[in-house]
Amino acid sequence: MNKILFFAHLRDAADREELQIKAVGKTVAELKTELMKNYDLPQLETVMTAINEEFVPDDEIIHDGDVIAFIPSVSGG
Amino acid sequence: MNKILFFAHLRDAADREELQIKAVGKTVAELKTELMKNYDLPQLETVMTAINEEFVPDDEIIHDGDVIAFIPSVSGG
Amino acid sequence: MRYEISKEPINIQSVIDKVVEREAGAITTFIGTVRELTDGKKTLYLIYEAYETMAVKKLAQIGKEIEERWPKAKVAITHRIGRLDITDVAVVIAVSTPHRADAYEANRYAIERIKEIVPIWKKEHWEDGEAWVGNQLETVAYPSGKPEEGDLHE
Amino acid sequence: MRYEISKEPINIQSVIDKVVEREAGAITTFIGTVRELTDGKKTLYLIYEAYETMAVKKLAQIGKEIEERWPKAKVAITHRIGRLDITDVAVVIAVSTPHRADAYEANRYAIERIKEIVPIWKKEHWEDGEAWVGNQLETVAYPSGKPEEGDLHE
Repeated sequence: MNKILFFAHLRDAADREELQIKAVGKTVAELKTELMKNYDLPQLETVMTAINEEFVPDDEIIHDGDVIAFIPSVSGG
Repeated sequence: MNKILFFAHLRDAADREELQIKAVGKTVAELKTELMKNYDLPQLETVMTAINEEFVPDDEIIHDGDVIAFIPSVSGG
Repeated sequence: MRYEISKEPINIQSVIDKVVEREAGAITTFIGTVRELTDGKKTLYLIYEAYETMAVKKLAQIGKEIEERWPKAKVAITHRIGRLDITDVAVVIAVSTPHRADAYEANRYAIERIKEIVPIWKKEHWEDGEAWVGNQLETVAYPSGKPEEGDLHE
Repeated sequence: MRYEISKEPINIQSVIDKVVEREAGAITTFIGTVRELTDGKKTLYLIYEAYETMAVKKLAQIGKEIEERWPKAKVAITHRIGRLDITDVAVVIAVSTPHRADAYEANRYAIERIKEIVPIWKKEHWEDGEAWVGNQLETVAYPSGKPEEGDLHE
């Protein structure tokens, strides 16, 4: 299983902070497509993604237990 | 009369913080020459000078009551 | 703990204290405060949120990048989250270096990198509404999946 | 009193407090500290002295120059004099501006100008002697009788 984390306007759109789904073996890009199909989410294609708190490219393969976070444009500082 | 102020290594060389002399009508350059003749001072030609707390060029004329300060290379900060 | 996400007001002096060094002649700080007007619009307050554990890691990464680029630099960063009012301090970056030019450059580098890679978001609240700040249309593509160093914005 | 010469240790927060503005999004500070090693030589302590009344005027002049060049900038500077030990704070410069690039540039301008025009001198004390710092041979000529803006030194 995998934990998916949403932040900022993505969390507002998904109406939840996290989600447990089985994403093992999928790429990040495939996961994004699936989530957009099943949830009322804005475009995810260009949203940054972190796996286990490190940024990853869209072709990264998801492993069991990975925590996947979608990182909208940051605005700290 | 005029008050002359010395700072840092100039004060150490002159062995005094200030001096009262009559410099009215002289230029700063003339005053420097006179002081170097009468006191054991290092080269003053290129030392900056302030009259009444504003930097002045060497051809500035000294007026009665002016306070003349010699400003060695500053090293604040 | 030189890199922190804090729910409490930031004590600036305590961030500075973390970078004091016998070999340092210069310490710069950057203090980001909540500004009342942005593009002519009046902000009432902000809410900052963070992906906290990752944010601390990314702040530490920025510190490491600086210490590699500017040898002998020492860095501390605290970013506040939660509700912040006008003039409240959102972030404090302190950098010490032996010479002052480096302290300015390294500090500037830190704030630019924070705005690129640290997962912190702010929601502006105005009299007539609220919105998450940033490129919500996500029209900037990051082909490598992460922001590049060239992607600096004011 | 945004420009001060102080015989007491400088309270950094109180200097910062002087430049906080509702319109400011960025505050930079420069904190000059006493470094142990300069050119490989070990400093024990420093003595700073100032032509105090003129120094305050020149600090205020620098603030005015900044507020002309960087509109909406606000500046506060305190320089300490007397005996300072290693890591003691000699000078604190705080600059607030609406946008951060200006806060870095204006702050850097302030420290460079302090090193040019503010009548403050430091005497270094080592184990084997002491000396006033600076160009004591006075081999740099100032044809106009004052330092020019181009005379910037690290």
